[in-house]
Amino acid sequence: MEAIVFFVSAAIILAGGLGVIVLRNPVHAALSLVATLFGVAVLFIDMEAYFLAAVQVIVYAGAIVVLFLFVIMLVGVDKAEDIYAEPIIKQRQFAALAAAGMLILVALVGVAFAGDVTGQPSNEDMTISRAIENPDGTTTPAETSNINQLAEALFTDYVFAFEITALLLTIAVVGAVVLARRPKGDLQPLPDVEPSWALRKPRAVTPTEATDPSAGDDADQDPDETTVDQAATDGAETDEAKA
Amino acid sequence: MEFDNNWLLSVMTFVPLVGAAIVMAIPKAEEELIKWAALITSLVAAGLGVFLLTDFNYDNAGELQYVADAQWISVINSRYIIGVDGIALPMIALTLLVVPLCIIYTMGHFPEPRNPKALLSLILILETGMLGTFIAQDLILFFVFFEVVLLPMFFMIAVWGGDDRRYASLKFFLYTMFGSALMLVSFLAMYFLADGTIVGDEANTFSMIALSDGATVGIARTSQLWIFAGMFVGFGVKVPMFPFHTWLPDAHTQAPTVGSVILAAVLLKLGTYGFIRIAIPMLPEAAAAWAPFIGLLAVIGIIYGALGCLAQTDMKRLIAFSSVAHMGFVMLGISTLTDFGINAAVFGMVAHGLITGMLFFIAGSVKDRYHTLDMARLGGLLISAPRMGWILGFCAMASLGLPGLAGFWGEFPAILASYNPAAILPEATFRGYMVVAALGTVLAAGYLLWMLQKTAMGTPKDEFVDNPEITDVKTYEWIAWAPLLALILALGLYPKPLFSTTDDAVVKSLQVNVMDDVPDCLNLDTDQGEACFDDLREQFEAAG
Amino acid sequence: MSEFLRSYLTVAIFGATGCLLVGAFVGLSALVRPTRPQAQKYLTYESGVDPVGTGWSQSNIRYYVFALLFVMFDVEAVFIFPWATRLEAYGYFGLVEMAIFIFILALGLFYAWRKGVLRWV
Amino acid sequence: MLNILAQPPTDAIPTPDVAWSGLMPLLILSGGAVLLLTIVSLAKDFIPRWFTPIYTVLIGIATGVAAIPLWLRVTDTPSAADPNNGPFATLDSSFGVDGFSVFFTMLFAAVVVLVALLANDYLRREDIDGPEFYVLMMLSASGGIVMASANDLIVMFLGLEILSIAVYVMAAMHSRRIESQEAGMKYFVLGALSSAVFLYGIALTYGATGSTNLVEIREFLSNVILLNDALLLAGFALLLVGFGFKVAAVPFHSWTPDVYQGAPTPVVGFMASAVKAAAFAGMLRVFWLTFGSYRTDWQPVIYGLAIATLLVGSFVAIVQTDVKRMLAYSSISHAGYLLVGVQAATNEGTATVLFYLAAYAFMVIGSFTVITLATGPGDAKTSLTDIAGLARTRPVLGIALTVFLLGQAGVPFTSGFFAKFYVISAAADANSYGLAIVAMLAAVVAAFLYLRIMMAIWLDGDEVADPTELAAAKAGIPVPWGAAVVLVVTVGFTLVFGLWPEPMIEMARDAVPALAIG
Repeated sequence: MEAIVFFVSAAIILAGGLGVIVLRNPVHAALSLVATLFGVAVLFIDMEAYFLAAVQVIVYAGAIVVLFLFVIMLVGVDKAEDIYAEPIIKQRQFAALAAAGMLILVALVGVAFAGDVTGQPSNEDMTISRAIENPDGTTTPAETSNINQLAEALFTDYVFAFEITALLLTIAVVGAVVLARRPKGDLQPLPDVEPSWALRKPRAVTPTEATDPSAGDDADQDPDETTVDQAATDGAETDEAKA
Repeated sequence: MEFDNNWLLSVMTFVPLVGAAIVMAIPKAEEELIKWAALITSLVAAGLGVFLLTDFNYDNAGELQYVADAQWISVINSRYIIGVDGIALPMIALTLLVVPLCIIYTMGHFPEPRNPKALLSLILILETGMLGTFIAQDLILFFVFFEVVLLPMFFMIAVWGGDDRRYASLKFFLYTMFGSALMLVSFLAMYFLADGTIVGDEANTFSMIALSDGATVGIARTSQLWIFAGMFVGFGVKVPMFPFHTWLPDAHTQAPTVGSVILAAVLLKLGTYGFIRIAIPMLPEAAAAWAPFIGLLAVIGIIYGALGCLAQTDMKRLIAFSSVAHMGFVMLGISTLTDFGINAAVFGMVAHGLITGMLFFIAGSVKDRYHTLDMARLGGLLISAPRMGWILGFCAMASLGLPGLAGFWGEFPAILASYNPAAILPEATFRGYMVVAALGTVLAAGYLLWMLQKTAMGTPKDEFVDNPEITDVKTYEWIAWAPLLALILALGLYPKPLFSTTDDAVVKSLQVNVMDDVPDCLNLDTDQGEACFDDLREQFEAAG
Repeated sequence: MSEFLRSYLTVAIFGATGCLLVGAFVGLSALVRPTRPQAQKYLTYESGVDPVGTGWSQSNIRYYVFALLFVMFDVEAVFIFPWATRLEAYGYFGLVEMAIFIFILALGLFYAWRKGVLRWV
Repeated sequence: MLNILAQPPTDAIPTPDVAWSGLMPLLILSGGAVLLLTIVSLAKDFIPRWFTPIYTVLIGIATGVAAIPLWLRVTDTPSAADPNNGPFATLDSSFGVDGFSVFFTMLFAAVVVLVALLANDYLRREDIDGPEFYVLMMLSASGGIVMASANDLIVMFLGLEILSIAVYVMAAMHSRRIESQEAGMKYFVLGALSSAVFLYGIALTYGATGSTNLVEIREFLSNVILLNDALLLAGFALLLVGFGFKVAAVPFHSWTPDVYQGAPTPVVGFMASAVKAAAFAGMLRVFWLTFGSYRTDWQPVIYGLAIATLLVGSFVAIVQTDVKRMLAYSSISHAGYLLVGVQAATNEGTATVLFYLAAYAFMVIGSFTVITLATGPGDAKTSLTDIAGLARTRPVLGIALTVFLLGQAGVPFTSGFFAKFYVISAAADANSYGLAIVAMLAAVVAAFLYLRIMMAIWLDGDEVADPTELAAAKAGIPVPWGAAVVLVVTVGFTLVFGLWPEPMIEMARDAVPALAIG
C-alpha cells in the first residue's frame, strides 16, 4: 500500500515539476508547483511524518506559493519576456544536454546506491520512532508523536539554529521593506554599453535589449516584440489546451 | 655590536630609501632642492661605499664580511641575513657609482615630462633595491629586493619613456615577473627539500649561506634539475638570455637615458649575479647538467645579438642588442663552471656595466641634440661635436673588446675558459662554443665599427649643419662621464685588483662544502662526477 | 492495509461525502429555481464594480510585503506549535527561547509597521 | 501557566548549557543590529545622520574587543589555574569557539567598522536610506560569524543564509540604478540556487553519516569504514558546489562580474572581503576539519577548481574595461589562491588561508574605497577611462590605489606578497608543485590587469596644467573623513604587514580550527 501511495505521489510530484518548467503561463506554472508540494506532503505522510506534512501544506503550498503568485502578478503576466531569444548560441541544446547528464548522474547515484544509506542516527533520543508492523498484522504505534520529538530536537541540538532563524526572518522583512520602497528621485539612465562578444552574434540586438532584459518593464517596449510575445503566449495556451 | 660589522651594509642600503622619502616630502616647486637632496643622498651612500671598499678585508674576500643576522619572519625561518664578499663587492661598488652619475646627468638635462620629484625618488628606491639584492643572504630577502627593483624601473619607462613606452614597460614588467614567479617556486622547493641541519641550521631554511654550504646535497637529482630550471628561467629573463631577451631592446629603446643606463649597468647584472650567487653554489649537480644547455643559449645569444645589431637602424636599439651579445659572453663564462670562467664573468659584468652604461649616456646626449637616433640621419659627430665623437669611439672600442680597455678582460678570458671547462662538462661541446663565441667577437667589431662609421664619421647631414643645439660635451656630462671613462681605462690597463677580489669568493662558490672530506665533484669526468654527487647523497642519507 | 492508512480512509469517506452533499444541493437548486439568463448576470462579481480589462492585471508591490509578513508568521507558527504541545517539558528554558524568538520577529513587524508599509493609502 | 513550568515535569528534557561568554561577540553584533532596527522604528525622524555610522562603528569595535578575551582563552592551553582554556563549544555542540572562529569574528568586526566608515558618505551622496544598510550589514556579518563558528551543518546553512540574504538586499539597494537591481536579482537567483544545492549536500551527508553535527560526523567518519561511500561523496560534491558559488570559484563564478559591477561599491567591498572570508571559513570547517579523513577524495577536486579559478580569473580579466569588473575577476583569481591553500589540507595551509583572507580583506576594501570616491555621484562611471588620470588630480588616492593594486599583484613590501608567498609555500609543502607553478604564472597574468589600472590612473587622461582647473578637478573628488580613515587603516595594514608579517602570521597559525564538544 505504501508503495502505491509512493508511486502515485511521485507521479504527481514529477508531473507538477514538469509543469513548472513547461507551462508558459507563470500562474499555471505556480499552480503546478502546488501539485508538487502536495505530492511531497503525501510522501511525508507515507513516511509517518505527519507534522512535516502539515507544515508542508501550510507553509509551502499555502504561504510560499501565494508569495510566488504575488511576485508573478507583480511582474505582470501579460508582459512575458521574449523567452525565445537565445543569448548564447545553442543554449537550449546545451541546457537539454546538461539536464540529461544531470538526470543520468542522479539516476546512477540514486539507483546504484539507493539502499546504501550508511549513517546511523547517532543519538538514540533523536530517532524518530516509527510504528512497527507486527508479523500478525497488528501494529505497535510509535512511542511518542513525532511532533514531540521534533520539539525536543528543536530545543536541544538545534536550539541555536532555531534562534538564528528568527534573525533570518527579520532580515527578510527588512529586505522586503527596503526593496519595496518607491525609489527616491528619477531612475538613472541606462549605461551605454556594447553587448559582450558572446551576445553580439547572430541576431541583431537593439541597444535597449542588450543592456538589460529586465529594463524592458519601464523602458519603452518595442511594439513588434510585444506582439511576438503575445503570439507566443497565445500559442502556448493553445498548446496547453490541446494537452 | 660594532658599527662597521653589522650596520654598515644596512645603512648603506637604506639611506637611498630615506632619501627618497625626503625627496617626496619636499614640495614640488622646490625643484633645485629636490635635485640636490637626491644627489646628496646618493653621494652619502657612495661615501659609505668608499668606506666599505677601504675597510673590506681583501685577504679574506672569499668569506662573507659585515654579516648581520636578525630575526625577520620566524614562522618561515626567513631571516634578515646580509653580508658581502668578493663577488658582491664589485657589484655594490658599480651600483653606488652609477646612481650618483645618473642623478648628475638628469640634473643637467631632465627627461620629459619633468616631475623631478617622482623620477629622483624612483631612482633612489631603485638603488635600495639593487643594493639590497647584492647584500641579501637570505632567499626571501633576495627575492623581495629583486622584485622591488621592478616597479621603479617600470614607472621610469612608463612615464618618462619614448613613444612606445606603454608596450615596453608592460613587456618588461611581465617578462621579469614571469621569471621571478618560477624562481619563487624553486626557492620554496629548495626550502622544503633541503636539510639545513647538516650545516648547523634549521631543517627548513632560506639562508643562502646554509644552502650554498651543502644543505642541498640530499635533494634528489631530478628535483635538483627542476629547481634549477625554475631559477634558470628567473635569472635568465633578467640577464637576458637568448629566448627570453625580447623585452630588452624594447625596454632600452623606450626608457629615458638614466633608465637605460641603470638597466644596462646594474639591472641586467642581477640575473648573472643570481646564477653565480644562488643557482650554481646551491645546486652544483644540476648546474653541471644544465651547463651545456646554458652555454648553447649563451653562444646563440652572442651570435643572435650581433646579427640583431647589424639589422638595426636605431642607435639605442643597436646598443641594446649588443647587450644581449655581451651578456652572452658573461653567461658563457658562467656556464664553464670553472673559477677562471666565472671570474671572467664577474669582470665582464662590471666592464659591461661601465661600457654599455657609457654608451647609453652618449646615445641619450645624441638624442637630446639631434632629437633622433636614426643612424641614417646621424653622422659627422666627430665634426659637429668632436669630443663626444671621440668618447663614442673610445667606448665602442672598449665594447668590442680592444685589449687595454675593460671590455677585453670580460670577453677574452670567458672565451678562453670555454676551451677548458670543468671536467664534468663535455669538453668538445664547449670548444665548439668557443669557436662560435670567437666569431662573435669579430661580429662585435663589425657592428660597433659600423655604428661608429654611421654616426661619428662622415660629414653632418644637411639638416643638422649649423644647428645651435648640437654642442659638444657639456660640464654636467663631463662630470657624469669622467669616472666611467677613467675606470674603463684603468681596469683595462690593470685588471688585477678586480680579479684578485673576486677570485677567492668564486673558488669558494664552486665548492660543495658538505662534509670534511670534500671531493671536488665538478672537476671529475662526467661519469665520475655524477657518481661523486650520488656518493655525496648517499653519505648524507647515511649520516641521517 | 496498514493501520495508519486505514485512518485516512475515514478522511477520504468524509471528503467524498462532503463533495457529494455539495453536488446534491447545487443540483437540487438548479432543478427548482427559475432560469432567466441576462448578460449582466454573467459578469464577474467584483464588489459591484465593473470589471475592466483582462483578469491578469498587474498588482501592487505592497501586496508583496504583506505576503512576506504572512509567510514570516506562518513559519513562526510552525515553530510555536511543537513547543506548545510539550510546553512543560522544556521549562523556563523553552519559554525564554521562544520569547526571544517571538521578540525578534515582533521587532521586524514593528519596523515594517513604523515604516508605514502596513498602511494602505 | 507559570505553575506548569514551575513543576518539574516527569519527562523533562535536559536543556543545553549556554556559554554566554563564547557567544558574546555574536550577541553584540546581532543584538546591536536588532537594537538599531528598533531605534530606527521608534524614532526614525529624530536620528541625526551621523548617529548610525558611529553607532555601527562602535558596535563593530565592541564586537572586536569582546573577541579579545575569547582569543586569549581559546588559544591558550588548559592549565591548573585556568582549566577552561582552549577551544570549547556551546549550545549542544552547535556553536564552536576556537581560534579559527574568533579570528574570523575579529576580521568581520574590522570589515564592519571599515565599510561603515566608507558607506556613510556614499549613502549620503547617493541618497540611499541609511539605517537599513547598517542593520543589514551587521546582520550579514553576524551570519559570517555563525558560519565561521558553526559546529553543525544546519547552523552553518542558516549562517550562510543570514549572510547572503542581507547581501542580496544590500546589492540591490541603489534603487535608482537599474544595474544595482539587476545585480541584486542575479546574485539572489544564483545564490538561492547554490543554497539549495548546499542544503541538498547537507541532506546527503546526513544520510551517509547520520548526523548534521560536525563533531559527530567527524567521529563517524574516523570510526566507521564505509564500504560504499557514494552517498557521502555526492554530499561532498554538493556542499563544495554550494561553497564554490559563495567564494566565486570557477565554474561557479558567473555571477561575480555582473554583481560586482552593478552593486553599490561599498557593498562590493563588503562582499569581496566578508562574504568571501565567511565562505572560506565554512569550507575549511567542513572540509578540512570535518571531512579531513577523506581528504584524498576532495583534494583533487579542489585542485582542479583552483587551477580553473586561477586561470579564468586572471585571463578573462585582461579583456575587461570596467574597473569594478576587473576587480571582480581579480577577486575570482584571489579565490583561486585561497583554494590553493585549502587544497593543501594541512594546518599550515589553513593558516595561509587565514592570513590571505585578512590581507585581502583590507586591500580590497581599500581598493573599493578609492573607486567609490573616484567614480563620483551615480556610482556608474567605473570604466577605465572614467578614472584615467586620477593619480594626477588626486595623488593621495592614486598612491593608495597603487598600494592596493600592488598588494593584490603580490609585490614585495605589501601584505599581498606574503599572502601569496605563504599560500604557495603551503602548496609546495604539500608537494603540489604543479599547482604552485600555475598559481605563480596566474599571478603574472593578473599583474597585467593591475598594471593596466595603474597605467590608467597615472598615465592616461589629460594633463591638467591650469591650477584652477586642477583645483576644480580635485574638488570633484572629495575625500570625506570616513573614507580617509579607511584609507589610512587599509594602507597601513597593507604596508606594515608587508614589512613585518610576523604578528599576523603568528595569529593565523594560532587560529587553527578545532572541533570541541560542549
